[in-house]
Amino acid sequence: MSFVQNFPCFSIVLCMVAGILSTPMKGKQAKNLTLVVVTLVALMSIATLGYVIGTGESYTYMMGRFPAPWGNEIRVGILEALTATVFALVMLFSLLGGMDHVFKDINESKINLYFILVDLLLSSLLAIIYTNDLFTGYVFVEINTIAACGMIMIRESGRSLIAATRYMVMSLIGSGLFLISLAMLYDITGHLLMEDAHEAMIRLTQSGQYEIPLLVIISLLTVGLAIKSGLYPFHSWMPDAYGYSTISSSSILSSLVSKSYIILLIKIFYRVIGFDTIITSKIVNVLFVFGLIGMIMGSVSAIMAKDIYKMIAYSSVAQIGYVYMGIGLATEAGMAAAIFHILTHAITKSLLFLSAKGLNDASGRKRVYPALQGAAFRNPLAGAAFAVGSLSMVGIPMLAGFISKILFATSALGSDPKKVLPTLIVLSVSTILNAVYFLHTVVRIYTPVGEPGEFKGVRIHMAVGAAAALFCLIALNFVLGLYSQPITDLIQQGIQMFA
Amino acid sequence: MGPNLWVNVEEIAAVILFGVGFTTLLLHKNMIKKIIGLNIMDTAVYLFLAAMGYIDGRVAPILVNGNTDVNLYINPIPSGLVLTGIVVSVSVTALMLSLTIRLYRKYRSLDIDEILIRMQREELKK
Amino acid sequence: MSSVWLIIPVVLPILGGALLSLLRLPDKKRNLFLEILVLVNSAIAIACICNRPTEELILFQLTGNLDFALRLDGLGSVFACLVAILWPLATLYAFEYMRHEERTTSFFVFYTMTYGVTMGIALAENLVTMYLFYELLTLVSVYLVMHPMTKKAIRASRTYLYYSIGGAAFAFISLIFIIVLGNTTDFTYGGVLNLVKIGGNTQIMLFVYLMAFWGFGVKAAVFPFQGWLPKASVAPTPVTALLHAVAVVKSGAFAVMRLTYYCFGADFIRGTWAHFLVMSIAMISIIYGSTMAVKETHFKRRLAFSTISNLSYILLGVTMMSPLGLLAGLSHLVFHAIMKIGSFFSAGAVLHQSHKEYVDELDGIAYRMPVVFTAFTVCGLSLIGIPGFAGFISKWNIAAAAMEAGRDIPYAYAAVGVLLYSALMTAVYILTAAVRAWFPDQGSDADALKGVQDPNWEMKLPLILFMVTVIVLGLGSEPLMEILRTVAEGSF
Amino acid sequence: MTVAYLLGAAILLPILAGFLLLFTQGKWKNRTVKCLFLFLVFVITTIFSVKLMLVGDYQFPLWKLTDTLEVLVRMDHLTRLFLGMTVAAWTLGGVFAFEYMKHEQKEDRYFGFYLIVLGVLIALDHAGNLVTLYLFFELMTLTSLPLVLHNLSHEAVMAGLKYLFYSVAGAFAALFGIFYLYSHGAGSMFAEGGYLADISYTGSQGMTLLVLFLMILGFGTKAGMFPMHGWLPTAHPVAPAPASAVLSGIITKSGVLAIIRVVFYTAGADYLRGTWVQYAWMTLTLITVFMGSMMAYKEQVLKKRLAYSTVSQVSYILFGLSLLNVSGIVGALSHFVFHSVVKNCLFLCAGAVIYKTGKTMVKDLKGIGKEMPITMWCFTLVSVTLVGIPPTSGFVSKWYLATGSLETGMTGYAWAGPIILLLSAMLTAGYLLPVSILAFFPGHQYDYEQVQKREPNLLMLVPMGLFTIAAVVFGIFPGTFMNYLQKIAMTVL
Repeated sequence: MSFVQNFPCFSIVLCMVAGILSTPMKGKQAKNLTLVVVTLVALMSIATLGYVIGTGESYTYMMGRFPAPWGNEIRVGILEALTATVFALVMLFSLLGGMDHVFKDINESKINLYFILVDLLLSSLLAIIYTNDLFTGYVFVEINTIAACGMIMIRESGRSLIAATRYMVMSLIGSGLFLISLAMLYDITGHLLMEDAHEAMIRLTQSGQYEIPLLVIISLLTVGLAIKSGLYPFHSWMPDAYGYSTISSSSILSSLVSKSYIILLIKIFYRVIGFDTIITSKIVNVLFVFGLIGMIMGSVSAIMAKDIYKMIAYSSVAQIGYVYMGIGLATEAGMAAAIFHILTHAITKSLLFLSAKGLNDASGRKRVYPALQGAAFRNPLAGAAFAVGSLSMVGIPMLAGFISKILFATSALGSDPKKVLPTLIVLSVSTILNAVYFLHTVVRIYTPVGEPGEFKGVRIHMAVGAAAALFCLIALNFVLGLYSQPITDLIQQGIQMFA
Repeated sequence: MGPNLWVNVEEIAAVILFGVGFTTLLLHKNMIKKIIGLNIMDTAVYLFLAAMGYIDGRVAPILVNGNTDVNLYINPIPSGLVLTGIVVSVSVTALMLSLTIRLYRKYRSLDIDEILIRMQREELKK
Repeated sequence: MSSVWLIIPVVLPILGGALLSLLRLPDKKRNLFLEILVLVNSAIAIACICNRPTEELILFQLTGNLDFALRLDGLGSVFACLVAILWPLATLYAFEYMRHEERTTSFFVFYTMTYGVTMGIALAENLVTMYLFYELLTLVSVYLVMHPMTKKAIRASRTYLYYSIGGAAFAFISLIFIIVLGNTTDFTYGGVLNLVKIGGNTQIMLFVYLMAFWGFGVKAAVFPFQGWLPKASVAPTPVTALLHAVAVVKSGAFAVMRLTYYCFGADFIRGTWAHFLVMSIAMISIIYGSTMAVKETHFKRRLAFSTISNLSYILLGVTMMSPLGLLAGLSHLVFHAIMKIGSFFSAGAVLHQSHKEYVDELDGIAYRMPVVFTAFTVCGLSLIGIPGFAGFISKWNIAAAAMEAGRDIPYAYAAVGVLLYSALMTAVYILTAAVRAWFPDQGSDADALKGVQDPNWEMKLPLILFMVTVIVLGLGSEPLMEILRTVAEGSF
Repeated sequence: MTVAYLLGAAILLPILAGFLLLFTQGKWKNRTVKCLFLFLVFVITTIFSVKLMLVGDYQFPLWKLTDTLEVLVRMDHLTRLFLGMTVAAWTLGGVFAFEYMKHEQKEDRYFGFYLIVLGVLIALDHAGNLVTLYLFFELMTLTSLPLVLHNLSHEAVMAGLKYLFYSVAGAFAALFGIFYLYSHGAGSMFAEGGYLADISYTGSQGMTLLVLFLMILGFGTKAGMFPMHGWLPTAHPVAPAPASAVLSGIITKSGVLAIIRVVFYTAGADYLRGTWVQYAWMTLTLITVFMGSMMAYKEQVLKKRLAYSTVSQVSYILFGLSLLNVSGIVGALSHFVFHSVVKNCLFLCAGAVIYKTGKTMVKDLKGIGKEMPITMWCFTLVSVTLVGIPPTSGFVSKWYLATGSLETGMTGYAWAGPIILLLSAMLTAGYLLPVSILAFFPGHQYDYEQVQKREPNLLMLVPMGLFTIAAVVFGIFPGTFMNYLQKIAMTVL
């Protein structure tokens, strides 16, 4: 057994330990520790990814002393390692990008608490990605929820408290549904480990037993996770949660947390229930329809939104719609597109949130559009970053968003003929809507203020870390946009490893 | 159907309870009631799990007299799951309660609609 | 010539523009720098066209069969050559025009970048690359529209942005279909569709073609997506002239040509319902544009409406779905560029020298600005299609193509009728302006134009050159037509 | 290729001279020198033209517009006829203008465009195929526009625009036909007798007839044919008198030339004979003839009256053509020549009156014959010619027209034609002769004491006199000329 194989486990544990260690620390120390840990996790994930690509096959890693089918396992394949890598990197950049705001927004005595939550969140994200055990998945989903909720409410403003409450209630409903579906799944299969459950599932489907309970399970499971990831119409908590927490939290929440549930869902689809069963159950069609509606309605809400964060938050609703639409296409290519979009969205949305904050700083912390006029001149880097992020979201070639769009569209062509035109047309319409709100904002921030206004002479220089984070995210966007082939290949291989 | 219904009485109770809890959590305005709903929902799942793990005529999976015959004991895993679940639900409940307390301190209300109204009023004042 | 050279016309202006934004040169030096840059770039571009490298140049590999690649073929050469010739002149004109404006450096940065991007469209080897440059064109040119930074300009730029991006979004659908259902994504004369793969989905493909026609057509201002063009005429004249008469709108028309003849293939579309529909769209746009132009009294907006109708002339030629149609489209692409840039520059010169914006303020101005108005009159007559001027040749070609198509599809005869109707309207909106300028009513106020005179040589030189070209091409365009014919038959 | 150079010189000399004049507006200090220069240009152009007419028939491409379109020139009898008429009328009109334009502003511009139009017309007369015809037709419209709106009054500018838009619209209707014919293998060059009946022509008959009708209608706009006649009564009177003269006398005839080229040299008379096109065309011309004379009869402004008269008279010509037989063509061609001469003269006379007295209304002309006897004698003589009282030239042409009409044997039309011609002749008498009567017999209220001689000088009298003599001489000795026309008519059928 290679030493690298331990890394996933290490990284999960490392995060937890770091969380515990941070408890007595001061804010600054906790911050440094967290940054180191996140970096380490990123490095380890890269190493794992390299290892998995090298061997070309996935491996399971036994947690504790009991072997399957009783013990607990994690499983590492290309997709898991890739997701973990991107998540850790985005986490790192988000933290760096919003670091000064963390210290500004949060009561000094609670800063270490924030980093504890970050550590916990990362560990739970990694666990959700890697786990091979359904119930472990559930437990970490809850931990994830708690940590995320903490990250929202730690700012302790009225808005963030309410946002946290709403978020919590919706999440709990989701996880309740998820839990009951797991319980039922366990009931009919008798297993919690994914492989074993899958084998039992194959036997069940072949014998034709438990058809209705199976349908109920799939529905509950999907609905539960869809609620948690904020699929339209379960998105009501998103704008407030993203709009009123400290910027690192917004960035992390929107790019990672909601996506981790989707990853889990895809994993369960493939590894437990079996993709063919999912297709025959028609649940994908439901996802498809809601995905399409989400793509449009999210964008429409974003157009109506009056402040920039809410706009970005609503855009997330639309983007999650894209992902579910990809899943709903019910083809491997569609799934690959969805996963690619998860990555694209992770790097782009964090870029947007961070740069929006930069622009907001340059406009006297006002978040409404009129105040943002000319902000790009007062904070050039943030302006450029916002422009790149927007263009990527709109799907301008050379940027990551374009590749997702191409992948979605090409996979649509390979799917059910009835879905081809709706997908393509909604894709186009949604692109236009995206253009309407994103490019409107871009034009706005690049419009000079006519007469010397209140921000005359204001020029924001971003902190080194934040600037570096923005640079890296921009670079990642271009990398995904120009050299997407390796990544899409990896995703394809990863999906094949699932099966 | 009849006999099956009787055999699965616990599961049926669990599902009904789940529904009750779910509805309460989703629809009730009062924070405390929401939390109660949450707990009912979780408990329903535990009941479900425990009922599944129970096998008539067997004993709890605690070694008695060093007898390791598998057929003597009920399935231990659901019990383990229930325990884990309880821990999770306790922590979630705690978090919810703490949130409620903070909200109450700030807005002097437990009604979520009321809280929203007050918050908006407050923001307008600024 | 090695195909590596192809990258230069595309990248040099973009880099040059970027460099300019860093250098912050004083105006005079900047102008010199820019003019040299643009001239060198044009020279390289024309050298490339003369010694055509045959192989492609791959810039990036996107995914499996998708790459960003450049190649120079006949159609691209025509467009590239047109752009390469017009840009230095337009830049020269812009120096003088922009002298009294603010933020000139950033203006010229984007202006120059647009050159590179337009070249990119001309040189793109496949649909993906063209799509890339098409989107980039929107982005770099949107600043130029909003440059005056007035509320109106910003609103116009936003409209322009939405329309263009929206159009591209629909064109994107065709891109996908070509990728999936084509033999290759590279432009190939006669189309790349794989009929086996399409199977029974011909109707869907036609629908997709229609969407793409509209999508790319947005830039060419086809009905009902023409709204942005008149609004965008708030931009400084060099922009309106060059972009909205040459670069941007012609890119749209060029893209439609690529789409029709090099992706879907004219044979695939000929005679189908989609064919009828696109023809009708072009006709409606022509009628709409020329009628609105008559109604409009704002000088530049009138020309913008005229552009709408003239662009659809090109598209009308293209929609004849025959080599003759492509020839017609191409010749009007070239000629319209020259005459419209000439007339816009005249309008700009009027605006610049006298601040007159409306047609009814032009009484007698021709005697104050004889050079400008001679140029305007010549270009205008050419627009009408008076024989002896370039416009007649291209209209002749369009009509000939329509007549040829009319043998199988009698509907195409209507195109000729539309053409003539529009020519009449063109006569009305051009000549009312020209007659006013040359032959003012006796009662008109002569003092209103006191002190107005011809602009300096930087503005006059391009105008004179355009005027001469219009006449020369109108009287003898045999060599040009021979080249265009070979291009249109796909054998260049 | 000396003919080509000669032709080029004949076309370019007036055009270049015109441009020279335009560019040196207001810089000619000595008016006499300018007039001499102009006269020289007229004379040299005339000499060139006459030399060209004597070279004999020729036909060659001048240059190529595109790889498929070429500019073709052609000299045949028709060209000679039109060319000769054009040059003569232009020179005389020019000489008249030397004096007349003294009281107008910006005469340099007038003469500049006057010369340019001359060059264009020479080229138009030479047109050897449809594209060339169309090319110079459009150029003629544009370059003659400044003549119409010369005095820049609001009325004149509006009239100019009306002229322009009618002409352009008509030309475009014709262009449609040209497009059609070209794309179906016709249109390469004119040929006597037409060639649409040839096998190489691929157009369908129904469509071809339609486009031919459109072409007749379109080119007929220039000739003031109903329903596209509206511009003519507006545009001709507002121009300076010498311009009105050539507009009415020559430029309207270029529409006739174009129609002849289309009908007899492209389509062929046989192709049209008996089709609906012939009937429709004939009907239109008859309507125009009648309506034009009615309007003229009602009109009180002298120049407008003359303009309406033009509407009616030019349609005589078109009517003759529409008969599609020898007599009709002979009648048409002779009427073309006679009407040109007469109408030029009439407008010049009217111009002379305006120049000397400023009177424009018919009722103001009382007794003018006592003040300007020579002018009014000219006026009267040519009026009589136009009415068609034997033995004047007008009679000859109308005789042929009537014979031609009867020869066709078309039910109804064969008789309707002569009747309407007769009616119109009576109306013509009704609107022209009262002017003379009023001028010479002012009635007893007229105060003979007040009479002062206001005869214009020779520059005006000579052109008028020459036109009058021509009109009378043609009428008295039509023989050779008519034979010549007969020859032309035989070849084109």
